[in-house]
Amino acid sequence: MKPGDFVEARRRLEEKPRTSGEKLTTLMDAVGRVMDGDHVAIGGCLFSRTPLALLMELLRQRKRGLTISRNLMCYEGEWFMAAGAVETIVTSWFGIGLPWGLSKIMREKVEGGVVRFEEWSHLGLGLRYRAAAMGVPFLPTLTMLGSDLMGVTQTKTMSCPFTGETLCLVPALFPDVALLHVHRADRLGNCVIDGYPHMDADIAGAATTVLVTAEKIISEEEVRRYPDRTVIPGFVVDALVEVPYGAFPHECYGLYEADFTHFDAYVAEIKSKGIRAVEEYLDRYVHGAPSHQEYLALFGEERLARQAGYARELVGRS
Amino acid sequence: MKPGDFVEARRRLEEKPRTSGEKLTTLMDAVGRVMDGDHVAIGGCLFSRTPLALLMELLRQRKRGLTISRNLMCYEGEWFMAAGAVETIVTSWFGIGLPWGLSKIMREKVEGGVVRFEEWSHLGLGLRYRAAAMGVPFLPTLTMLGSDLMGVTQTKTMSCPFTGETLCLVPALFPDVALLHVHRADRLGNCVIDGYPHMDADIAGAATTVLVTAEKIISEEEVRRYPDRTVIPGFVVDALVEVPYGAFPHECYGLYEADFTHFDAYVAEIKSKGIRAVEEYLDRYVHGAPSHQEYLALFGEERLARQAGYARELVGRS
Amino acid sequence: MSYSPSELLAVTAARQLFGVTSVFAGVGIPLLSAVLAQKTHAPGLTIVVEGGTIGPQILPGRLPISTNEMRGAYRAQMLPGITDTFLYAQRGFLDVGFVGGAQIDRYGNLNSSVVGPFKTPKVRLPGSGGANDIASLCRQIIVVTMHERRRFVPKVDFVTSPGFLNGGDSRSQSGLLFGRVSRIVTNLGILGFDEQTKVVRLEGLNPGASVKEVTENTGFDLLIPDRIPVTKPPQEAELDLLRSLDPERNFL
Amino acid sequence: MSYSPSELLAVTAARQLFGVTSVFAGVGIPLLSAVLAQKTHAPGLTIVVEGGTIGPQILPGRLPISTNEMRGAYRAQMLPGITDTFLYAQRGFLDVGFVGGAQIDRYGNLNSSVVGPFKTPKVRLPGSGGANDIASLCRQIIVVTMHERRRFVPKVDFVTSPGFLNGGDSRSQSGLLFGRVSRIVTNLGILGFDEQTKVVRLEGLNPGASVKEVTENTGFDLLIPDRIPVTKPPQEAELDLLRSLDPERNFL
Repeated sequence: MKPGDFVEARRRLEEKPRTSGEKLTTLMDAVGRVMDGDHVAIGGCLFSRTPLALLMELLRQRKRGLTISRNLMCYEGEWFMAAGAVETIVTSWFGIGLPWGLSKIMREKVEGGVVRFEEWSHLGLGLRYRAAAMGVPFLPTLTMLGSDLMGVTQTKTMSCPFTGETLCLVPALFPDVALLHVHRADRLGNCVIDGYPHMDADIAGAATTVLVTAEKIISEEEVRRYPDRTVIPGFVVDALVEVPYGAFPHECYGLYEADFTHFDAYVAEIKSKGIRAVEEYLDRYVHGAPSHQEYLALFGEERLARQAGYARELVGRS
Repeated sequence: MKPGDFVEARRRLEEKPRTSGEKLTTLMDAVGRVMDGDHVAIGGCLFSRTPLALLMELLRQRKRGLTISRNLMCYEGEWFMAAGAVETIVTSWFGIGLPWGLSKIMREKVEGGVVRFEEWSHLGLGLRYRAAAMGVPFLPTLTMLGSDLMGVTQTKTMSCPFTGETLCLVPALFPDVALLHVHRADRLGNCVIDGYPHMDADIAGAATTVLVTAEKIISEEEVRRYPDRTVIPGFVVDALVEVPYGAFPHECYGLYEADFTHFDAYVAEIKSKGIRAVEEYLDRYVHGAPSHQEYLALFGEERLARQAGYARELVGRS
Repeated sequence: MSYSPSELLAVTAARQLFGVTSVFAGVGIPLLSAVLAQKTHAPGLTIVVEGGTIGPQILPGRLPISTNEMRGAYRAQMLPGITDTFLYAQRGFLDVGFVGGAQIDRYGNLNSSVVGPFKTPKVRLPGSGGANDIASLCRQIIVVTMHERRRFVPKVDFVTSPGFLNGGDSRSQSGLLFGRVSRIVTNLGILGFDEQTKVVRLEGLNPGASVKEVTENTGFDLLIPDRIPVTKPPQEAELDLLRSLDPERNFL
Repeated sequence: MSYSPSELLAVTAARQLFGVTSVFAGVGIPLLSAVLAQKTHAPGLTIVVEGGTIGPQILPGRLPISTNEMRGAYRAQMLPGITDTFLYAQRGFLDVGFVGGAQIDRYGNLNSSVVGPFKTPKVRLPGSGGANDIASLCRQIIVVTMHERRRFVPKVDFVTSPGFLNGGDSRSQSGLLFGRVSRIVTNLGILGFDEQTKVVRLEGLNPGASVKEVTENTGFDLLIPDRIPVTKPPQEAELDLLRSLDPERNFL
């Protein structure tokens, strides 16, 4: 969709069959709604609450020509590059973290001109999702002004009609699909997130189709008992799947910490084998494990329990 | 401040002595920061979480020439009119509710040209506070377009630089002072609200000076145990006072329901005596009760307990 | 069986919500109608109240008086901020908006601001509240009002909430690209609008009401088609439910 | 007593936070410095991390690797969304922003996007993340970086995060009305900027460092005043604290 095209975005929302009813389904059915060439926005942030179960199903279904956006893109971006599934990455930062250095795969694909890297500032991208969730074509900001990011993005500058000052306008970003992983949801799609909410609520409001995995499906009764904990209303959600450890080995606040040793091994393989390491990784963890339970089995109970223990320590629930 | 003047607004914030320390003080000291002629924004909504203890202290200190803004203005607006303390009311709606009819006092003052009534749509005013809290001069919206509200407010229309569509721009509203009542806060000013948050967080971020009353002061430890419940950070708050039943006879979600019988009596008096009824009300409840404890004593323990019971029923905590 | 004009209004309004998934409803008759619909033919209906409550269930006998109180948030599914609640409508998530007003004109524009000039009003009314926003942003706007000549005026003194403005395509010309007033539901019948001119047209008569009664209670010339269907009278079950919600008849 | 260049850098950076109430800090040395300051001369310091955590207290030995993880949110006071966290900076609530970059030029501009042309980069770097936002929105920006000739270039290949842009008043001319780069803290010393031209100027030397060493490690001509104060060497207490935070020396 054209950046900022709030008219077309609302039309698509209105044309969509809507229901305030049941949203529960399977990963396969949920992800089946993604089309080749779609813009897929990914919730969470870097290695926090990444909707890995949904992303892996997206790879299993071998979608092509995707644009994927995320405020901080972790190695899931490398997966889609290695699978030849992505044409454009929209993000403010790409990598895993300082200890793991630059992304070898990303450098190869972007420097080689195979994949487009569209860079925004962190807030700039956040405001794009927010503008979309608000149903407006743009939001004004001071961020990015004067920097070279202005020249490589679809931002515009304007003279403020109230003050005459120069403003940066970031166009609303309306993804075709949003993939989110949350802590809890009821079968109607009312979602609860513990800890930092990242940009998930804005991404959900911005997208035409919203696919959610939840660590746990809770009763409608529990949602109604604590309505001030709901951050995404059911009428925004199209499909919902219960997937415990749905972000593992990334973290889910309060439930399990990211498994850094897994990141070490993943990066070490790439250092020695390059992109073939990623292909082998996908063969083993994605295509070799058709269900999320089979995927988790590759890590083993013990590892999951250990990471859950770390999480409890860090949120003082131990 | 000129509508939308985000530059001046940020300057005032930067010039203000700031601290990340102790915010606890007395009602008298807190409200002493309000100057004659200030724009005072009121938190809560209609008869929910109205910062009555702060508002009554404002009347005791006999401030003059005020502009007061609130998304839905309840009878506190009548108080400031009767006291001759307010020149302009900025709101989307003024009254108590259907059963009590039109505000006789407001009609008298506004129809008589004594007080200016600046009307916005509910969302329009909400976006003005939000723009200010975001530190931008305006926000774009579709609301109010085509209506006569456009002609009586400082909105502007623009042609969208991305889509060419007509947009309404509402200018940021930067109050001099914000008055808020919340459920809990620690001594550093980190605030927690249960139930509907109304517009309090935006109003806090929009104002130069933020005065808060809390039903209960909680430990810093409790704030740190549930950081995802904090809705206003300490660095936004200037003064904090612990005032149980600080919104009574208005409601505080989960703690006490609004006392409609009190509204009945208040309005009945006005029906028979007109504005003198409000003056007598202020003499008794505001000037006649120098402290909030003395004020609450006029209602009596029993009534407070009854309203608290109703609240527990309604939030299913009984 | 007998029923009051407001009961008739509430039942007729409730029936407009068949197949609707979400309704943005003000307190009073609109909310009563929404709850009635939810308990009868629209079980999946999500009620949204502007004070920032999504999916509440009303406790019989404890009807909210305002849009933002615990009665209106009873067993709600979400309590977003007020601004965010309206933004869901601006984004296009909310199907139907129920609104009313002190005056309504031949193009469905509503006035709840002033009688007389805005700066020197004869009567200063409470104001828009969320009425303007609901009428501007929801997909479909349904006006729910008692049918009185003083309300149905040729031209409202002040357009608080936009209907079709000056008729024709003037609404979309103003920038309101979405939403339209589909119906005006009154105690006398159901009104719609001419597709081209957007002038009010009588489209249904409530049992017992006559065209004459409608025209006498309408302060402007409305379009009267040759055949006008008569609406089904309120059923006992509907009235029983309605009365159980408001036993003290605060709104009925 | 002995210390590593990065320890020296962390201690020097921490001392910049005297009297500061809030600091927007990235992970690594900047966060370590902020925690050190908090535990010594700036007890009231509120640390803000861009992943959306306000007021965290770092658990020694459990330093966060990213800006958004439980280690970085340990005992935090608030966890707003990421966008809202940056908006607090845009509104003017956040005093100091700690930033770094792969390249920095004579006007304090930072590059963390590309080496070479943007569309056909020689090296595609991770990108801005929140660096651009912190450098654009905080009241005062302090650059924390190792002092290496390859980093200190005459002109950055790409301005990811604005310093003084082309010098003079070009920063405010661009619309960045607030915030300024006040200092560049390195392992060799402290750099400031000429009031008029906004060109980098040497303002302090760390113990053991010489003007020669600074100029040799700076890829452009920086201003060298006649008298250059020497900073106080890291104290044992500071180093002990620092090392207790990062016992495995992941960042030190």
